[in-house]
Amino acid sequence: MTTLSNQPLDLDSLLAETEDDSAGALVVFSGTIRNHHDNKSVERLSYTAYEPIAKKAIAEIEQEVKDIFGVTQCRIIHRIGDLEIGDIAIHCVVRSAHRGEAFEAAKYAIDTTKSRVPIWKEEHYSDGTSVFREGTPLKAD
Amino acid sequence: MTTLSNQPLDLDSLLAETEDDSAGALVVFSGTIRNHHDNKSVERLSYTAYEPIAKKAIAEIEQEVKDIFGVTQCRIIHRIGDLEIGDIAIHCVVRSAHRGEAFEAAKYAIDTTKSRVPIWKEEHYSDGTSVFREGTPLKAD
Amino acid sequence: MQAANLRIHCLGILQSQTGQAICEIDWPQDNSIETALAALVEVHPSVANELPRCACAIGDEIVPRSYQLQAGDELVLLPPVGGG
Amino acid sequence: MQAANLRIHCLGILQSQTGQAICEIDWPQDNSIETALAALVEVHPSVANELPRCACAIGDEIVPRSYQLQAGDELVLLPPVGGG
Repeated sequence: MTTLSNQPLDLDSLLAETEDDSAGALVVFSGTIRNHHDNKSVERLSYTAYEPIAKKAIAEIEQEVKDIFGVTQCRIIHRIGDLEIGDIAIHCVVRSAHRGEAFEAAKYAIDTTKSRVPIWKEEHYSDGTSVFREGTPLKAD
Repeated sequence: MTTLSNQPLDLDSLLAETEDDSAGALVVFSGTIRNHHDNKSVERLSYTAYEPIAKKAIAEIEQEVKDIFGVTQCRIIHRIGDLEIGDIAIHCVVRSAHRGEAFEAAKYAIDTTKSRVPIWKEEHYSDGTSVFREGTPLKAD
Repeated sequence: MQAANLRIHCLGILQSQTGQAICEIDWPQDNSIETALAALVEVHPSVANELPRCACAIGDEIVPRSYQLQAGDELVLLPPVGGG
Repeated sequence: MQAANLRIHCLGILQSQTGQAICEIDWPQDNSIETALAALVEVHPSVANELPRCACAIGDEIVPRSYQLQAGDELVLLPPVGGG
């Protein structure tokens, strides 16, 4: 199952992958590239990853989300490479019997992905400058 | 903008309607027909609505969600008629600059729609029986 | 006024209890919703349990039970809701 | 061992600070990551501020700084992360 991709992300295929007749609730979080950050005008973003650990970490988070929240499905996919305004950087898809845990689980999935997966984003501004966004230090296990 | 439909719901058109370059967070809640309820095997559901108030109430909730949570986009669409297992009964789409309020807003949107919009669901079970699901009394304003 | 009938729209479980989407009763002499509901229960006793939890609407407005029915009004009964 | 070089993969902001995806330094005599990082700072002083917040990895494992480098290891430096 794809967890990192350098191609535009396709939500439909993730929805198809997670189809589940026992699940009445579907929550999707998608992160898209917005046109501003801290009052600066953003032109594009470059995402890079350390793939060997990023793929493993995303798979672990998917399993952890299912274990902690008891949801039946959790899939996360992150795009890497150069993204334009409006492009989708990440999809998190959660399905469960009821909606309460689906919301909790999806929020945990994105929060944890942002803080535990070795992916970096460099923001390129309209004035020609670029900045790596402040991140969360990874911990040794 | 369509808030009630007797046709299969299309998420893509709702995503297109709400496109917003200032919004980095997208949260979607979708309710799908699941194959069981209270240990009974569900075969299909029929949704009915009192359309004059249902359409008005959904439009009010969309506005309320934007006002309360400061999110830039909120769209809700509910399907009515006969639905099979796996069919989508409702989509709630929220977009905002950041993800925290997007999750809160989407949860409020579905909770409020369930409790304030005159829509009823009748569950048809495999044993031939059917039941109107217990609901929330509407209040006079 | 009193010569007309009052049309009462029975939605959700009320439709299945009365077997009818619309019930007609004599126009209540005092124009009150309470009197109309009492008359509905006489014809369809099965709705008695549900009625206290129903909201009343005229057109696209929910109205309190103190609302005085006007000529041309059709009463809409909205049982407890639960879409999604 | 001491004859070989240690390859250090500089990711994210470290790559932009060093101008290189991979820096090579002399294999640390004591096989320690700390010694390797000190040598990296000598060549690329700009990474000094970032290094304390970086995690170290070998292959697909994050390792503590106490890890003893083995023949064939390449050190991967992971600055603070923030995808999404």
